[in-house]
Amino acid sequence: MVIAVVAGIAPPTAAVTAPEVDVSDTPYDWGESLTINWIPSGPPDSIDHYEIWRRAGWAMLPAPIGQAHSSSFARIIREAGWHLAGTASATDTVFIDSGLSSDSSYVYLVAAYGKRSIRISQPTRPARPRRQYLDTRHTNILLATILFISAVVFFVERARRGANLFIRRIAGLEAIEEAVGRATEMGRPILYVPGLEAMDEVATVAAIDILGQVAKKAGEYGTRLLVPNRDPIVMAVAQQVVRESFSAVGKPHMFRSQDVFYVTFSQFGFAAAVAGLMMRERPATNFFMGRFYAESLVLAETGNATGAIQIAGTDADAQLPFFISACDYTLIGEELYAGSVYLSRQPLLLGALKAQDYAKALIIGAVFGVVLLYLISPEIAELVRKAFG
Amino acid sequence: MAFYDRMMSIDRRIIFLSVGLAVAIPIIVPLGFPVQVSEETRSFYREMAALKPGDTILLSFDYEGDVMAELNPMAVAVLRHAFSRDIKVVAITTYAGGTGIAERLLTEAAARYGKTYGIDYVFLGYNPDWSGTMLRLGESFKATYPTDQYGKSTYEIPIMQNVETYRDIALVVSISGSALSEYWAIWAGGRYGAKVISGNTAIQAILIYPYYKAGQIPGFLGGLKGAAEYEKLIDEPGMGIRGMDAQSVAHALMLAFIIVGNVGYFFSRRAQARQSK
Amino acid sequence: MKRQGPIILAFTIGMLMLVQFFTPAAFFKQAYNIILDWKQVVLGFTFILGTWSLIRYHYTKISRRRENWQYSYVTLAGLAATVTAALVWKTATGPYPWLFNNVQVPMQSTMFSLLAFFVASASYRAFRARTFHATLLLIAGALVMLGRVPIGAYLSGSVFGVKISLVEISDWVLNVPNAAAKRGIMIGVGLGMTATAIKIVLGIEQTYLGKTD
Amino acid sequence: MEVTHDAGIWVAGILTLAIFSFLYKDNPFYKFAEHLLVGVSAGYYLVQYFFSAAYKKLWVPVVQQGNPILIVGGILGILMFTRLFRKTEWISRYPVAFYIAAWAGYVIPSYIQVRILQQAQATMFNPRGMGLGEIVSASVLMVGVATTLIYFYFSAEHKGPLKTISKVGITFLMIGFGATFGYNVMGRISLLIGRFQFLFTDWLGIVH
Repeated sequence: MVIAVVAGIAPPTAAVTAPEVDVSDTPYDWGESLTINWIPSGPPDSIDHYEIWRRAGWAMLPAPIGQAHSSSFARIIREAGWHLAGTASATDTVFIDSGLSSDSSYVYLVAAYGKRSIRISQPTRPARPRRQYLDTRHTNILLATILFISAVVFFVERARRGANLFIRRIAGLEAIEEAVGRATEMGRPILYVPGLEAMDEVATVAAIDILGQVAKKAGEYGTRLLVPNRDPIVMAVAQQVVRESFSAVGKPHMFRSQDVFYVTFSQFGFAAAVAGLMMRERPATNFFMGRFYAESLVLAETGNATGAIQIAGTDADAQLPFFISACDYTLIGEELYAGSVYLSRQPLLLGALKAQDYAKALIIGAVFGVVLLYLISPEIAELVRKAFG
Repeated sequence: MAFYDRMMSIDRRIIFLSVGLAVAIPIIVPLGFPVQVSEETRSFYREMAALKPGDTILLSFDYEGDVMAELNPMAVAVLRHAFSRDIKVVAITTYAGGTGIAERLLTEAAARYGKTYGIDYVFLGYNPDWSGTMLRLGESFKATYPTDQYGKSTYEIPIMQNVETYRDIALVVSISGSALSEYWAIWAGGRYGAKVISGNTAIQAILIYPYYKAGQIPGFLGGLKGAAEYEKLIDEPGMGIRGMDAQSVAHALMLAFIIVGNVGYFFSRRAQARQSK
Repeated sequence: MKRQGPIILAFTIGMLMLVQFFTPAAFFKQAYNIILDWKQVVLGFTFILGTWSLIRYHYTKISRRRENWQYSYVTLAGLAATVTAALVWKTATGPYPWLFNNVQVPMQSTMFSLLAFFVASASYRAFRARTFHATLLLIAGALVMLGRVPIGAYLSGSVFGVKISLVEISDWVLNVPNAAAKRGIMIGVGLGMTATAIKIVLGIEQTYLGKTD
Repeated sequence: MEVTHDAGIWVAGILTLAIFSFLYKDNPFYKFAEHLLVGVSAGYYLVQYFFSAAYKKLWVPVVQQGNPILIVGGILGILMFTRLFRKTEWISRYPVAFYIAAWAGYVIPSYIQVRILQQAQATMFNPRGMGLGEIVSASVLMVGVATTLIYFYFSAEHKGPLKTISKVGITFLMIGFGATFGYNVMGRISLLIGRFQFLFTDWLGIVH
């Protein structure tokens, strides 16, 4: 369907034809973009690039377009009220034109710049961007999110009504009682580092949860608790939690805000200060809970040199090998998130853990299922696999 | 104290001293070991080599001074590779401490290839909220960075004229000592379809493997070794290759300590077994 | 009001940020950008609180003459110097960048480089064939260490006529079993984080509000 | 061997040695360097975060660009100061709840997509059209992921079949940790290389 050959360039030899263009509403926007796709008008090496032109309202091609030179093509088409929406490379076949308004319609044409000629497509039918309330690309994530949230709510409700939810023994968490006891016997303080991440990082929330339980133990045993912080908000929350824990075990006077303090936001300034603290205050028990980075081994190895009992817990899998080599107990990844549930034995929190376990079973089943399905019917298997993307 | 007990409990300070010497000596007297290029470095090189002159890359300095030693060689190599092939560079930094480093490396590389600021490369500087920046670059570069590092409005900088969103960026290169390369893959790649490759410290590179296997990061450089391999591929020997010699000696020393520890352990177990009989 | 208020706020803000992921509606996109900016401002302000805690920590140490109190003067002096430098000479030139480039960065990099020593002492102690698992740690660690280093490239032989280089084995260990363990941990952590995030948004998780029973 | 005359590099060199001295034992040089680092870096981040947040994200948009909505951020920030007094401390729970919930809300769908769905998808493989070696590796990877996940299974004691499966899981974990440790030894040493290059080249001029 060759519409117009722009004269002035050597007659066409390559098999470059005018692109066939179609326009449709982008299925996942707020009515401000249209998707233009076209069938390539020749082998990629014969095409330099494409230009996508847009015009508000309805229009036919301006008559003199046939005789225009390639340089004058742009001038003529602009005079006819068209605007350059964008360019695309030789291998592209889709272009999303955004920044449009949903109460007017638009017409498009695509110019294929060949090595020696321009091929211009027929203008498309007018199209209006429409508003979608749901981003259809994320439907699978939406289903997974709804499924997981309802599982958490379901198991939490069941736990609230007293269902006895079992949780397996986690060595690192069992050892907390013994570790705090040791510090009390030796009359040395306990050091608790709630990780280096900000308060909005979920690993830090888990670390603060465990801090609450450890602070209660320290309060019961009457042992001093040192909590250096790298993030100011974490410091503020940690002070609140430690003060509440001490008063929960009837020891409000034990709280000293100087013991839960801000050091510096610098990763290695913080590591230097805590390493110095370990050498000078000689805590008998060190806790490293939350998200850690490369400084983890500076803390763990210095602590190891002081002979303290060390219990670490992190979801930073890059740091787990260092904690495992230098600490007595290490909570691996998800075990950090089970910490507060395990120690507080709160039924509500046990419910959420149940949901995680069922999700694991589901994922393992899905992975094995899809691989087996490939043997039976690859098409369906591919469909299921795509749904996970 | 039996010989095997001494082998099992070498004082930590002796280990520290020998590691220090094992690294210091080869730096002063280079030894020159061969470099074997790994698969992920070759894919990183392939992605960079696939760029055409005039393409624009987004180079993000996602690190600060403390990992400079391992990451500077990579940033230098990427800049040399890009400028030598007339590829334009839009540079940003997601660490406050990274601005000084980025400026120094950009000016050094630009001087070496006669590149002019504003036309061949631009430095947009530091934005505190890295995740917010990554996401809003998908909407508009100029809104996220109204001015460049030197206060000039990005609307007037030539190179920024046709850089509006990730669609105008041929490749995002994240040089990072933290999880930022992953977040580039999640936010810029996952949400806006940008192609992301990364240069990472050895510790961080181990985390990039799942993304590399899943194709979310089609190529990456791992630690000083990755830098040395990339330097070899683009034929620009630098700090990467020189450091590898020191690394080889230090590695051998560490393996020696591990072997000594295990041999001592073996003999002490055998001695205990003999006593208990 | 003291407890329910923050829970309701957490629920509304949390659901808003969750829903905006699924809908392209302009309102949610603007709300999303504004919330990100608000977060930065809140963090910025809390640095005043943090610095106040730092000052009080060192001031009490000096006033109570606790052990090593003399060094607290150094911290307070360093803090005062940097802040005054920024206020008086601004951050582009003068003492502020000088302190950053010649005091802060060198010490941070040196602190980081201590890891080279600690990795040696930790591997000497941990890589010992005491238990089955410790032996696995030892074999995998030594194998990858050798594979990543030029000496490793020399160590390759042929087994049953198949030429195997240490680098290939090391890469396989990194790309298969290691990637499997990493992915297992990542999925587990993903579940743990998402469940904790849901508990925060739904108000089941309240410890961070200072409620610990 | 021409030693540098730049005062800054001298200061950096001496402080570098002071930090290295910690390897021998805690000593006055290290105590001085550590406390100086804490003070200077705390000041640096106060300037970077407070001024950049208060100026760029509050003063400029609100006063210069007339965008009052960001005042709310300022109010939330100021509410944090209620922490300083016992009576008004409960008010600071609002900005804290806002700060934590905002990211928690965003994390839920993003992590489900990237850390759960996509990683599960990457583990699914199509055995048809794969070489024997590839099938073995892909199966080992799949079994590794499954057994590692089962190792973290909380709802049942690790007894009977669950015990053996999670034993396989911990084997994968240990191989993974060993590999990570071995891989990082290299990275850590390169940091030391960087410091020695600074001492020998920039400061003492022994090496060029």
